[in-house]
Amino acid sequence: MTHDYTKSELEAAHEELIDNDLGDDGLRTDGGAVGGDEQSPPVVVKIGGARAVDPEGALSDVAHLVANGEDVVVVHGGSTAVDDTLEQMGEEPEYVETPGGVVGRFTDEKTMEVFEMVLPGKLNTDLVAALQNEGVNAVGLSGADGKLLTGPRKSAVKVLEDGRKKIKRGDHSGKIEAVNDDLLSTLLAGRYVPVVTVPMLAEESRGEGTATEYTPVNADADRAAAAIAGALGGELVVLTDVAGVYEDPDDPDSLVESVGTPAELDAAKDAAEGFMTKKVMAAVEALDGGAASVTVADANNRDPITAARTGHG
Amino acid sequence: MTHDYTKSELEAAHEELIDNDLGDDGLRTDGGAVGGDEQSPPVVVKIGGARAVDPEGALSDVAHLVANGEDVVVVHGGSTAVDDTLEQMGEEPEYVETPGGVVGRFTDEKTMEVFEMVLPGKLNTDLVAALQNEGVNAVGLSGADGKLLTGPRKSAVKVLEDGRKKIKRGDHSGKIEAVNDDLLSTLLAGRYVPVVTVPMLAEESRGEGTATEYTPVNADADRAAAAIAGALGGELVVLTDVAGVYEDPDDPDSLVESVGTPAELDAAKDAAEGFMTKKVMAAVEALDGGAASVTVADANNRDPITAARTGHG
Amino acid sequence: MTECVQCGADVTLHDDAEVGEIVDCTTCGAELEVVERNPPVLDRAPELEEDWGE
Amino acid sequence: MTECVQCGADVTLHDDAEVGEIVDCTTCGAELEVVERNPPVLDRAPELEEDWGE
Ligand SMILES: [Zn+2]
Ligand SMILES: [Zn+2]
Repeated sequence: MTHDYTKSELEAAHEELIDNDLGDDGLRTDGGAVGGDEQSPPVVVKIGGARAVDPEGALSDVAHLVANGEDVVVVHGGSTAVDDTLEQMGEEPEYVETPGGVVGRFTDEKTMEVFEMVLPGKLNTDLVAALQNEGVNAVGLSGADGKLLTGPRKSAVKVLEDGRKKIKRGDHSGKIEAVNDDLLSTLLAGRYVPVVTVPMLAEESRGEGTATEYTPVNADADRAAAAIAGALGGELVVLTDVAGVYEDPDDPDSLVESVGTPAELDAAKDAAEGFMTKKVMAAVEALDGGAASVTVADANNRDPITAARTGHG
Repeated sequence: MTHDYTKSELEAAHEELIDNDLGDDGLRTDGGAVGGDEQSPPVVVKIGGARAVDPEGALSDVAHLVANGEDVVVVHGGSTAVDDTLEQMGEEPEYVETPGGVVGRFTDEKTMEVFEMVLPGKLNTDLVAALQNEGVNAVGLSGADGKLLTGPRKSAVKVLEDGRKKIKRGDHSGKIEAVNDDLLSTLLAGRYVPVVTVPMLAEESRGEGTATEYTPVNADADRAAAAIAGALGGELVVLTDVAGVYEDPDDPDSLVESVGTPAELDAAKDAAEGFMTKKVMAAVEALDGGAASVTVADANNRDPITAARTGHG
Repeated sequence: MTECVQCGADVTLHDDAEVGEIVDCTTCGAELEVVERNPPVLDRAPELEEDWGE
Repeated sequence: MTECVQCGADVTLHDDAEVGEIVDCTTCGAELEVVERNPPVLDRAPELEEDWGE
């Protein structure tokens, strides 16, 4: 399920996103028909992290889909909530930059504990309850349950620190390479709606002739949604928290309303690129892996999922 | 599923426990044959909270049961871990005493957040991973998932404070009255091992003509195990952390090796009664609700579950 | 000074009675809850089981 | 002063090189990791994808 993205592939997809004016349309890419049975493919909905429990439009839209007899799987992240909780516990979230300029979280052991507390713990439980309140028979899962999401551990990362390239070891992170679609199908067949989050279960071998050991580690939730859509041959709908393009994705006031100078244009493109690159990568992975289609849409729309699927995003 | 315990019922059960020298035998009570099908009833194993992830004997014993083709459901608590995390976050765990002298946790809103972080979050995820490492295809669930454990909210409690009886409101607590056994059967039929913990989903009505609202709240994990065993007609095996009787259940050095004076005897009986009363109540509830049998046994035994079931506890 | 909601008998609240406190009616034995202090308002105390969570 | 593990050419470590730091061999371009400083020991730096978690 790996895919090497050339820079031109990413730039081409990125241009399409910007041209499509994300606020109104979604990026819609059809991967062609999957499977041949009469049932429509499941809908895999990726909800943003920070607002995982609040996106009321999205939650009632999930209820509509389910009421219409569709199979739905919800996937959520929650990076911001992890940072908040780390700070409440007197810990500093740790972020590092790759030599390529990509900024990401370094997940040490303490951070991994908090990660488990926040994602499968608080956010997933509250999201399941919120969906139950919408009449959706939600069942929460993490990648550990039934070995739902597995792959190799990635404990070393290449970082740029004080201008020097270094190897930083001890990252509790991994790459999703397999999905236990049987668990999802079992629950869907039982009329349940799986609500999935990370961590994943990383496989590490302790040496020749020893058994594989499984460890819960951090993995990207967008990639998890892509992997699940691929495994189920589903329609992936990615709801983004951003109504447009933010200069700083964590600052709602930095929404770039219009672009005047070339410098502003570059800054907007960089921000969009950093933010959307991961989503574009996830979209490509999903299609590569077998997803029926991928749509990226605005979480703030009324009925955002339905709108995205019918092209009225 | 409610049962009124008379003081003499509790005392009789308590005496039996003490006489049986819990360290060697288990309290074994057979409720009679349940069901009439050829399959043996599922085994519901309740693991103590603080050591939920560490009871290696118990985990490999679960693996033995599963390898022998038995259906197993694991249930766990984790009160001590909740206290530890509250303290890490600069919060004081709150305990109150009823007029009857029973001490219990008062779960305010902040405590409930931490509860969700610790039980379905950290402990459940780590226990699922530990079981996966024993070759057990564990799937973690809380009472919220698929509305697995539901019942009324109990937001008011009667407490003794400075010698006065008072009503304290705002408790995020509830009483388990129903179990979604379909979810458990669905997973068991798919060859998965459900690993269940609290919270439960409390049902509250907001008034005439309004829909029920579901809220995750604290519930006792022993009672959860009892309810599940009742609903499945299973054999309940409760593994306790205590090898004998502790004067102070949280102090491993206070193990009462022998009893010399009448005062020591009273203290030991009080400790045993306080600690075991909840377990005895849970045991009676389980049988009342339809469990095939209840065994309470020492978690420190090698193969504690197998030993308990064959009477070699 | 106020009335028991159950039997109507007089119930005296001591000076340091707190809101939420439970007083027993000395006439009929009913458990009453102090809803307000000044003026004193009593109500039937809820029947509560001694159930605890984790 | 030490050797590149890939091509054998001399590689000079600057004074403030840290353990875990990556240096590029100026002769063959291989990425080498500083395993130890005194005496300097280099190894092939691992090939790593830029994958991040949540
Ligand atoms: Zn009265
Ligand atoms: Zn070289």
